[in-house]
Order: sequence, then C-alpha cells, then structure tokens
Amino acid sequence: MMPMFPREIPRDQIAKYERSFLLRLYEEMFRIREFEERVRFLFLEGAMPGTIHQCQGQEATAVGVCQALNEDDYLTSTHRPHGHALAKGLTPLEILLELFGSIEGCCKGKGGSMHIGNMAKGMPPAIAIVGGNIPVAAGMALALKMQKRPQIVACFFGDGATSEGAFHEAVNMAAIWNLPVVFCCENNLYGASTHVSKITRLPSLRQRATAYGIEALTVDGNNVLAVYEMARTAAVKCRAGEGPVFLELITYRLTGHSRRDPCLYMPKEERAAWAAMDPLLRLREALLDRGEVTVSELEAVELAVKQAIEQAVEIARKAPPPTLDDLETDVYAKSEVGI
Amino acid sequence: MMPMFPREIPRDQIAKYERSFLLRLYEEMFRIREFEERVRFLFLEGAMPGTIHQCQGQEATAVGVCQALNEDDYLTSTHRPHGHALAKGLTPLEILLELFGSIEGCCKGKGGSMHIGNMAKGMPPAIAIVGGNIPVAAGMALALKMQKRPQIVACFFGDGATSEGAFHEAVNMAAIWNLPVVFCCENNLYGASTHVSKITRLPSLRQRATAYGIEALTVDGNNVLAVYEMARTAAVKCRAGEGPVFLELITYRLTGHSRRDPCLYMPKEERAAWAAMDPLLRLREALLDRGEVTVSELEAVELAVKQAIEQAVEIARKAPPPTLDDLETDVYAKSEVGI
Amino acid sequence: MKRMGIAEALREAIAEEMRRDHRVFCMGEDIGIPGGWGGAFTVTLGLEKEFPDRMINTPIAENGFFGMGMGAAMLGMRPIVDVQYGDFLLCAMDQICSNASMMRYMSGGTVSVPLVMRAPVGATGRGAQHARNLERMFLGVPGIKIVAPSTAYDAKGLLKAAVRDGNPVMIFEHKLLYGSKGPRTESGAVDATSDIPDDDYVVPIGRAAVRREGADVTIIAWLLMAHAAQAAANVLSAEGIEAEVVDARSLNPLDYETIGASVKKTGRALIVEEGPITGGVGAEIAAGIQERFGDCLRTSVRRVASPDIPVPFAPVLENAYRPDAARVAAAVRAMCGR
Amino acid sequence: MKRMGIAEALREAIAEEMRRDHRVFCMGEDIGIPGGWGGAFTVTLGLEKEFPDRMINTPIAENGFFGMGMGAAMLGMRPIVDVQYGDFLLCAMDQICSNASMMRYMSGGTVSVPLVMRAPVGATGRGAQHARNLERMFLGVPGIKIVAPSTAYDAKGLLKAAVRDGNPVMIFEHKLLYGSKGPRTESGAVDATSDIPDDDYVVPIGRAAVRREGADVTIIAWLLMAHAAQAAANVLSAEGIEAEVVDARSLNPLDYETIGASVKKTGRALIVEEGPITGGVGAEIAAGIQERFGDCLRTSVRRVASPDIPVPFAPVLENAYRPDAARVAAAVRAMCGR
Ligand SMILES: Cc1ncc(C[n+]2csc(CCOP(=O)(O)OP(=O)(O)O)c2C)c(N)n1
Ligand SMILES: Cc1ncc(C[n+]2csc(CCOP(=O)(O)OP(=O)(O)O)c2C)c(N)n1
Ligand SMILES: [Mg+2]
Ligand SMILES: [Mg+2]
Repeated sequence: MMPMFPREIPRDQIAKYERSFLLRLYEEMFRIREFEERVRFLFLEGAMPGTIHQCQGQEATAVGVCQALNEDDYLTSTHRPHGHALAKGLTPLEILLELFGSIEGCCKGKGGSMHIGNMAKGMPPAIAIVGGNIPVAAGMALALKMQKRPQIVACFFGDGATSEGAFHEAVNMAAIWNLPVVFCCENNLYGASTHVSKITRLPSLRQRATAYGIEALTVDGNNVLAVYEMARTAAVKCRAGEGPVFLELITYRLTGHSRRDPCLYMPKEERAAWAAMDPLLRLREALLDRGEVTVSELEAVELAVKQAIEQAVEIARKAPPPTLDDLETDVYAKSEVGI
Repeated sequence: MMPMFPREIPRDQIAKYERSFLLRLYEEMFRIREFEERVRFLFLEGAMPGTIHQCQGQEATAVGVCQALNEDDYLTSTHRPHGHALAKGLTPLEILLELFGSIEGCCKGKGGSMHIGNMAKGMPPAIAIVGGNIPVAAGMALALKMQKRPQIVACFFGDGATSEGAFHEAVNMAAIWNLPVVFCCENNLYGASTHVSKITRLPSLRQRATAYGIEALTVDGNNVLAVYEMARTAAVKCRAGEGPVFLELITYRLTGHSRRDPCLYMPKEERAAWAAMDPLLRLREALLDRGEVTVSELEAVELAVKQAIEQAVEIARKAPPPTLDDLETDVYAKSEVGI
Repeated sequence: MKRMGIAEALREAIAEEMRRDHRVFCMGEDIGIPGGWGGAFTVTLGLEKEFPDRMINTPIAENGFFGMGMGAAMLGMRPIVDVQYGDFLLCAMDQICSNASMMRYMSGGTVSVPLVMRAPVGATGRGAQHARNLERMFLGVPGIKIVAPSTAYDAKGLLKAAVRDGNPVMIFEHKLLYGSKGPRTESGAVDATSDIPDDDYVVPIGRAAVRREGADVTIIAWLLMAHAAQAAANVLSAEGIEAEVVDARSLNPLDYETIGASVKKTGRALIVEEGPITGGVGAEIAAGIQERFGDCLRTSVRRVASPDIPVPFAPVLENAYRPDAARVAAAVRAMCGR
Repeated sequence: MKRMGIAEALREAIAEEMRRDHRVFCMGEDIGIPGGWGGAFTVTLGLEKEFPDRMINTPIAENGFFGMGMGAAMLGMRPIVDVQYGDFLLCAMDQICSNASMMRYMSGGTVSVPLVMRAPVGATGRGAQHARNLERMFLGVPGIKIVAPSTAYDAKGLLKAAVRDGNPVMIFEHKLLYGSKGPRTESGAVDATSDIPDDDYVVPIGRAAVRREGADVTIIAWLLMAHAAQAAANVLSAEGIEAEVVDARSLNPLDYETIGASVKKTGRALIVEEGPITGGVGAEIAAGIQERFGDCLRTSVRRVASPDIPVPFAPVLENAYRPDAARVAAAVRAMCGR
C-alpha cells in the first residue's frame, strides 16, 4: 500500500507553531530514532538479551500524541513500546537498564523490552499480548472518571490489534461510559508479516470504532503536527467528558517486526516509497524550508541526543544484574488486611 | 423501547405466498409456542431438572430463517435453542427426551436444554457461552467453502452476544474470507436483565457488522414473512460466495430470561406493547384478513400440534435415564491412528 | 449477630466495604439493574440503591471488563468484578492470567492490582458449560490468591480480606451454598448459613479451618465438598472412625501448617474435590503433603473427585459426577482398612 | 533417513499429512505469507507453495480462529491451528475448553472435533508474557489430549498421530528445541535433532519413552526438561547413581504403565517441570504415582520445578527460574541420601 498523504508538511500548518516547540518535536523524534538505532546495534552485537520490537519510522505517532498530553496523563503500550516510553518521559537510561536486564532498570530487570514502563511517569509496564492493553487502558480511564480526576489515557496499539476481541469489548465499554481515553491505532500496514489488507475488507480501520458510536479519524501518522493536532483535539474532548476518541495513525515501520527480520514480505517499492515519508526527514525539511532553523542547529540537537544516549549505554552496560535474592520478590503486594 | 415497526403484516406482502406455505409458517411457529408453554408448565411443576431459556414471542425469527434454508443447511444456536431446534426439524420428542435427561434424548441426556442439537439434522449441540457459537459457525462455513459444498450456516445469537469479542473476531474472519454464513442477531432488546440501550451508544447493532464491510439489515423480527424474505436473500448471497450477511431481527421475549424470572426490569407498557406485536397473533390476523383461511382451520392445526406435543410429553416423561455405565462414555472419539 | 446465607453475607460484605472505602466498586453483568436479580445469584441485589454510581452494569464482555477492573485497580480503585458462572472465567483468562496476575512482578514491584474476582461454581443441573469448578486453572498462576468459602461466616470474612488485600484475589462461591432466595433458589441447595457478628471482621487469606477433630484420618475439602466431608465424618464416627475435617478455604496460599498438624496427628490424608480428578487442586495438595509430611503418612494420600469427563446434564449422571458423603466415607474406610 | 530438528520435522509431518489427506489444513497468524517466516518459529515455512489454499493466514484473533478450527473440524475437516506463543492460548481458552473439549460429550458422542492445536512454550529471554509452560492449564480439561515431544522423531510422529486422532489434541513445542534456522534461531537452543525415517510413522499418543535405564531413581520429564533430566543422569552416573529417565511425552493420557514399571524398579520418583511448582503437571504425576504405586516407594515423590513466580526477564533470573541439570542432580542426590 503506497503512502496516501502528500509528502510535504503544509507550510501553513508549520507556520502556526513556535520555533522552540518545533525543535522540541524534532528532538523528541530524533531521540527515539537514535535510541532505536543504538539498541539495534547492541542487539546485533549480541550485547542484549531477549528480543526487540522497534519503531523506526513511527516516531511521529508517539511524539505527536504525547506532546498533546499533560505530564500527569497516562499512556499504555504494547510489544513495541520504546518510542512511547521515551515520548512519555522515561529516560533512555532507565529503559536501557531494563533492556540490559539490570536491577536498576525501570522494572528492575523483571520486565524486559516488551514490558517497559514507569507508573510514576504515567506509563504502566507495556503489555505484549496484542490487544491486551486496550481493556486495561479503558479501565484506567474508568478510574479517572470515577475519581473525578482531569487526566486522560492514551492507549497505543497496532492495526493488528483491532482484530482482537479485546479491542472491541473495551472500545464499546469506553464508548457507552464516555471514558477519557484516546485510542491511538498505529496503522503501520502490517501486523507482523501480515498486510492489513489481509485482515479487513474495508480500506480503513476507522469503522471498527465508529461501530460503537465514537468519533474516529484517519490521520497522516508520519506528520507529527497532524498527529499532534488531532491528539490535542481528542484530548480536549476526553477531558470534557466527551470521550473516547479513536485515531487511526497511518504510518510505516522502517525496520523489521522484531530482531533480525529481513522484511521479505514487504514489496521493495513500498519500502522505498515509505522511506521517503520518514517523519524525521519530513519535519526536518519543513523546518529548514520555513527558514528559521539552520542545519547546524539541527545537528547540534542531534549531537546532544547522541551523546546522552551513548552515555546512557555506557552506564547501562555496566549496571548490576539482579541477584538471586530478587528472584521471588515483587510477586505480591504486601497485604493491607486489617487496615 | 417501543416497537418500531407497524403491527400489521402488509397485505401485498402476504399476497405473494401460497396458502399452504403460510399455513406451514403458522404451524411451525405454533409448534414452538406450544412446546415452550408446555415445557414451562413442566418446569413449574418440578417435573424437569435444570434451567430453561425460552423463546415465546420470538418464533418468527427461528421459523422465518429456517424456512429460507435448505434441509441440509446448518444452524448454530445458544442458551435459548428450543425454537431454533424445532424450526430446523428436530422433533419435539427428541428435544423433550433431552430436557427430561433421558438416554434417548438428542444428546443422550448429556447435553440438556442449553445444548440440544442433532448434527444429522444440521444442528450441532447449542453453545451456552454467549457469543461462543459464532466462531464455530464461521468455522463450519469455512469448511463448507473449502469443501466446495453448496450449503450455508445460519448462526443465531442475541443482542447481548454482539458485545463479546468472539462476535467481532468471527464476523471479521467470515467477512475477509467471504464465508457462507448468515449472522442472525435476535435483538430482543434485553441480554438477561440488561436493556440493549445500556450496552451500545447507537440505536442499532447493525454497525457492528458493517464495520467489517458486510451487508447488514435491520428487520421486523416479529413479521415472519419479513424475516423469511431477508433470510432468503441472504442465503442466496451466501450460496453465491458473496457472504456473509448480518440480519438484525428486532423481536421481544414475552417470557422470562430463564425459569421463574418475573421480568420486573421490563417496563409494563413495553411488555404490553410488545404483547400486541406477538408474531403468532400478527400472522393469524393477516391470514384471516386475507380470507383464504378460516379460524377453524387454524384451530385444527393448533389441535394437531398440541396433541402431538402432549403425546411426546407422555413418552418423554417415562423414558429411561442414562445408567452409570453411560457416565464416562462419549468423552473421546475412537482414535483413528494408523488409518 | 444475625443468621445469614452466603449470598446475603457476601452482599453485606460488599456493602460494608463500599461504605468503608469509597474506592470499592462492583462491575459485572446484570448488577445494579432496578427490578433485576443482583447478578446471577442475588449477591448484589439492591446495592444500586445505596451506591448508584458504584454498581457498574457491563455488556457481556468478560475479558473486557476484567481487564478494565485491572486498569482501574492500577489507578487506585478497588474493583470487585464477577462472572455469572465460573465457566465464563475462560473468556477472561488473558486479562486474569497474563495481565492482572503478572503486572506486579513485571513492574518490578511498583504497580499493584487490588482486584477482587468472584466466580460461582459447581454442577447444578445446567449442563457442561455452567457447571465447572475451575479452581484448578488458577492454582498454577503465581500472583493470584484464591479463596473458596464453605460457610457464610467465611464468605463474608474472606471477601472483606480480599477487598483489602492489595493483590488479585479470586473468590470461588458455590451455587448450592449461596442460599439465594426467591426466583434464584437452587434445587439441591445445602445449608451454609452462619451466625454473622455485628462487628467488622476478616477471615485472613491463607488459613484453613479445622471443622471437626479426629485422630484417624484427615479429610481436606472446600466449598460444597467441605459439607460432604463433614457429613461423611458423622457417618464414620458412628462406625468408630474419627475423621478430622480441614476446610482448606484458601487454595492459594495453601495452609500447610494446619494441614500438616492434622496429617501428623492422623497419618492419613484424603482430599475431596468437585471436578475431574486429573489435574485438580487435589493433585497439588496430595503432592504437597507427601513432599512435606511423607514420613508421617501411614498410607498414600488419596483423592475423591469427579471422573475425567465434562459435567453431564441428566441428574442421575450429575449426581454420580459430584462426589458425595457416601463416596467420601467409602474412601476413608478403604484407607483405614475397613 | 535424514537428520532433522523439531521445526523441520513438524514441517515435514504437516506436509505429509496434507498430501495424504485433503481435509488437513493449517490456520494461524503469519503462516503462508510469501517472504514471511512460516509462523513464529518457521514450522510452516514455505508450505504455501505446495498448498496455496490450505495455509490460512488469520488476523490476530486467537479465540476466533480456534473456534473456527473447531467448527471446521465438526464438518469433517482436520484443522491444525496454532498460536505464536503458548501464552496466547489464554486468549482462546473459551473455545478450547468450553467448546472443543466438551462438544463430543455434550452431543452424546455424535459429534467429533478432530482439531490439532500447536503451542510453542518455554522461557526464552522474552519476559513474562512470551514464556509460560501452560501444559498445566489443559491437564484438568477432559476431552483434550496433550502431547509434548522432546525430540524431532517424536515431534513428527506425535503430530501425525494428533492429526489422525479424531479428538482435540494439543501439542506443546519448546522454543529452545525447535532448531529453527536463519533469523529465527534461538539463543540457548538445545539439540533435539533425530534421524527421521523415510517412511510414514506415528508415535502413539499415550505412551511414554524410557530414554535411559537405571535402577536407582526414576526421573520423569518432558520437552526441554527431558534433556535436563538426561544431562543430570549422565552426571549422576559418574557418581554411581543410575537414573532411569522417562520422557512422559504424552501428558494426557499419562502412561502409568511405563511410569509404574520404572517406579516399581527404582522405588524413587522425581518429576522435573518447567513452570511454577504449584499446580503443575508434576503435581498430578506425583499424586498419581503415590496413589498407584505408593507401596513400592522408598521415599516420597519429589518435584523439581520453577519457583511460584511469573517468568522474569533478566537472564540471571530466567536461568534460575528454569530448572537445569544441576538442580535435577542435586534433588536426586538428596533423595538417594547422598
Ligand atoms: C494475542 C497475541 N497474538 C499474537 C502475538 C504475536 N505478535 C506480536 S506482535 C504481532 C503483530 C502485531 O501487529 P500490530 O498490532 O499491527 O502491531 P505492530 O507490531 O505493527 O506495531 C503479533 C502477531 C501476540 N503478541 N499476542
Ligand atoms: C460468556 C457468557 N457470559 C454470560 C452468560 C450468562 N448469560 C446467559 S444468557 C445471557 C444474556 C444473553 O443475552 P442475548 O445474547 O441478548 O440473548 P437472549 O438471552 O436475549 O436470547 C447471559 C448474560 C453466558 N451464558 N455466557
Ligand atoms: Mg501493525
Ligand atoms: Mg437478547
């Protein structure tokens, strides 16, 4: 499936924003890209255990949505959580520590790549069962509503997840109870090796949400400003008690599904066309085109990010693993009985 | 929710059919009504074990759909299967024997009310897990397609079932593979005590199927001819390889959800309005209005049905139960290994 | 002090916990419906009057609302979710076993899931899909506590303990023990009423109860089978065999202290379980006893349970499926060489 | 005769069965995709070339397509459905346990469900949700047969037996035993290759295999743990303890004839299982042995298994979670009083 949105970020769209905000978007996206690339090499080197699902090419969805959130809002993620976590404010270091299986990782090395999260930053450990996080996100939104708190939940999942019953059950309940949750469907055209056209009769996944009477929009998921704007509107609706909202963010994975995937199931022309739609490239070009930012400024941003990540890698490499004393802890919370 | 269709069966609609066909519809529906009423009394008497879910008021959906099927087509059912089974050609006797827990019942007394069926007549044992029969029906349709057989599957379920993930997963797969299955949603406005308006934001459940790109129609489920016509069209489509089709059959349960349910959650006016929409009454009036059938003819049909059912009851009451030798048989099919 | 059945005691427990703690709420099918039944077995009957915003009636979507319960629990609520029949837990297995039970560990102990799950079990004339005792399914799932009361006193106290526990707790309730009234009365019901104190109390999770003392054999059971065990013990007593009846009550964790003390005294252990003998909770208890107290045993641990078949519908078969006092007594006689 | 790993042997078994019987077809995620991986572990790689209409690639909807497999089986097909990781069986529990397993009984023996279900298990560095050994979940579910091969020979023969069986059969496959090649290679993989005969054969369901004879202790295991048991036996032999290693292979039905013959000879039984010790298959085998052969035991049956925790991610913890030869050997020494 070829890209359906024009490559250029419209000038009048970019003109609406302050330079500093746009630079922040660029930095956030670049941090994800750099992080993922660095991790990929660590994997290929054999330095890291387990498996990874990376998000190169999808940086705009995570950053666009998270920029529309408040810091104390919540986010739930999937088997492909690195970008979401970074965009939600987890540091490269706490994630790397987890990926290396250190006791100092964000989940004490007990979670791993597919379960990174940090509840203090609004992100519970990611859930790697496809579709499994969607009811959980709806339940978090239910709690927020019952507690009359102003926060909302951004719930990320892929095109593949929309075929799971869990998606339908949860979206329907979120709908009938007007819960403050933005369903962020990253439609990257593939669920593992399966093209989205094989799992639906319709050209869009939007109807899977409108079926429950909620607003659903299809968005250019590689234009970070488009994502940001739709997410902001959705967030406002949710905060006003008029949620949920469903966003279908069309994007593309420029990397393998998981470690060492040669992507032979993706047509070459498709990959090439989408490489040209790289959200970082697009923002970069639009920024330079606008004229307020120079190449060397961008390079400075990039360098700083690279250095920070490299530093984090060096720390994480040497961080201590858990000990056998840690094996059986953290299974149960201390019982409160009697309180 | 008040009835949304006019009470009268349109004259030009009834004019299209032969007298004998219309009398057959009446007889089929009356058989279900009489069967259910007789069983209700047997229950209240304490003569029957277990629980029952009855379908008084919903006779037109079962009969309308089954008249549109060929004898060798298939049907799957739910916790409320008596009407479907009778309409599909199971005899009152084989069902009663099962309800009484006799070894001579259609499932040897091992199934019971919620699991009646007879595969030789195209109806596997009903599945009492709400939504659980929908993937099974889709799988039967998949087999028919792979085997290049001409048959189709009618899959019955209620409004409540459309909130289960199983519904969505199966309807989507049936859609993408064009399977020959008619999804017959008996929307009787309640799932147990829960009104349908509590489980959906939209006024109809149709969108839950159109979301997968299939044709979906809302039909007056208490007009047996309307059901028959839509089911026939759907069956033709399915046989042509253009399935699946979804029919939302609007109807109403004139009885409790299960044994001894006083239905206090149903507004009195609603019940009264729907009592007037009784599908038997409506067909009877239309038949008499058309003038070709007399009251005494109808009474003769009724009497014959009553007598047949009474006879079946007398036989079933005295039928032998299973013995302890039957307890552990029928768990596994004899293994074919080596064949 | 007031005499109550299990359904009523659970209802009171829920109401008291909801009064005590505004974070507690209920979520399930056919609850909180005016004119409705209070769930499938009257446990939540009428609670919507006092707590209109905290009785959340769901669509039929078990996996969805169990997952939502988990999500709400993570953000500080104390949800009590229920299935109408324990069999439907199978629809929600992913959320229960992959998410709720493991979240705390996966988070390195930073997130907790104080989620109570209620499930009515037992064979009651409804056929195979509304009948199973699925305790076994959760025993091997670390992160979930499991309780299974046989009396109204325990039901109330264990449910309160579950609500206050801070972890996912599954409470199995037996349909024949509820004492549900009105249209929801069960035929074949067994009296499980207790005198319920007026004051707040909990029954701690993880402690078994000795229902009857005896020196000859230990019978371990829970739910309906605890009653069968006691009935058998009475019969056996008349024959000169004194059975000690241990109501396990808490299946995870199991109380090996109480079980061990009894087995050391009697030297014989019999486990009684409703559900297929193979792969049941009884297997774990049998293995656990022999590992821990093998030296004290005068004979191998035995199990009385159902045959390895789905639950049959016909009453004659169902009665043969469900272990009863006669089968328990016969097994004890065999163990004692009578 | 050809040397093969398990992934390859399973692939050959599927291809041969599909050639032999046109009713056989595969349904699962990421199967039959040109340029794809042949499922998560290469088992179905390339089969779409020979069978373009019988490799059905599904959406991610396990409950749905397992139920569809059941429906197709009822109408005479012979579906082989699979999950990418055994953990996802939890999404399909309702269709497996409420429908497929009980349909034959509920129908009074008139309907059969010849459905093969494949599930890769084992802890392999992926964290808690892609790691569990869920054999335990199905042991107490009458109507389902369960096999769990540890060698390529058995994998091929058992899968063929499953396809021809006529009942729902679950085949558990261990990720570290597949011998998957290319990008799907597993680190920490163990050699499970066999010489596969050129002719058709089946390994009958319900028979265990004695992998090594010995008079001092019986070690019972399956899947990866069968390899750990053999490694331990080799170590122990050098110390003068001769262990008999029984590869259970079929978990339902269990082969108590083979197990019994061995236990009667050795008087000692140790069960080795990957997965939490509580509520595992080992509990049933331990209970079953003591009930049947209690008199022949010189000491209580013991289990070596994982602790009662979710599967941890960090390699040091995962390695401690997964029983290994050293732990098995230590347990045997303790049982033999060394
Ligand atoms: C319930 C379940 N089934 C299958 C898998 C294996 N799996 C992991 S990711 C994936 C594809 C998911 O596709 P999508 O939802 O589009 O997310 P993406 O990987 O494209 O980000 C699959 C099939 C899983 N983790 N969970
Ligand atoms: C998975 C599941 N959840 C709950 C139930 C309990 N239950 C039986 S029937 C019913 C209502 C079903 O409503 P609907 O699908 O509309 O069918 P109807 O009873 O109206 O025919 C419920 C909740 C069940 N059998 N299965
Ligand atoms: Mg995708
Ligand atoms: Mg209904």
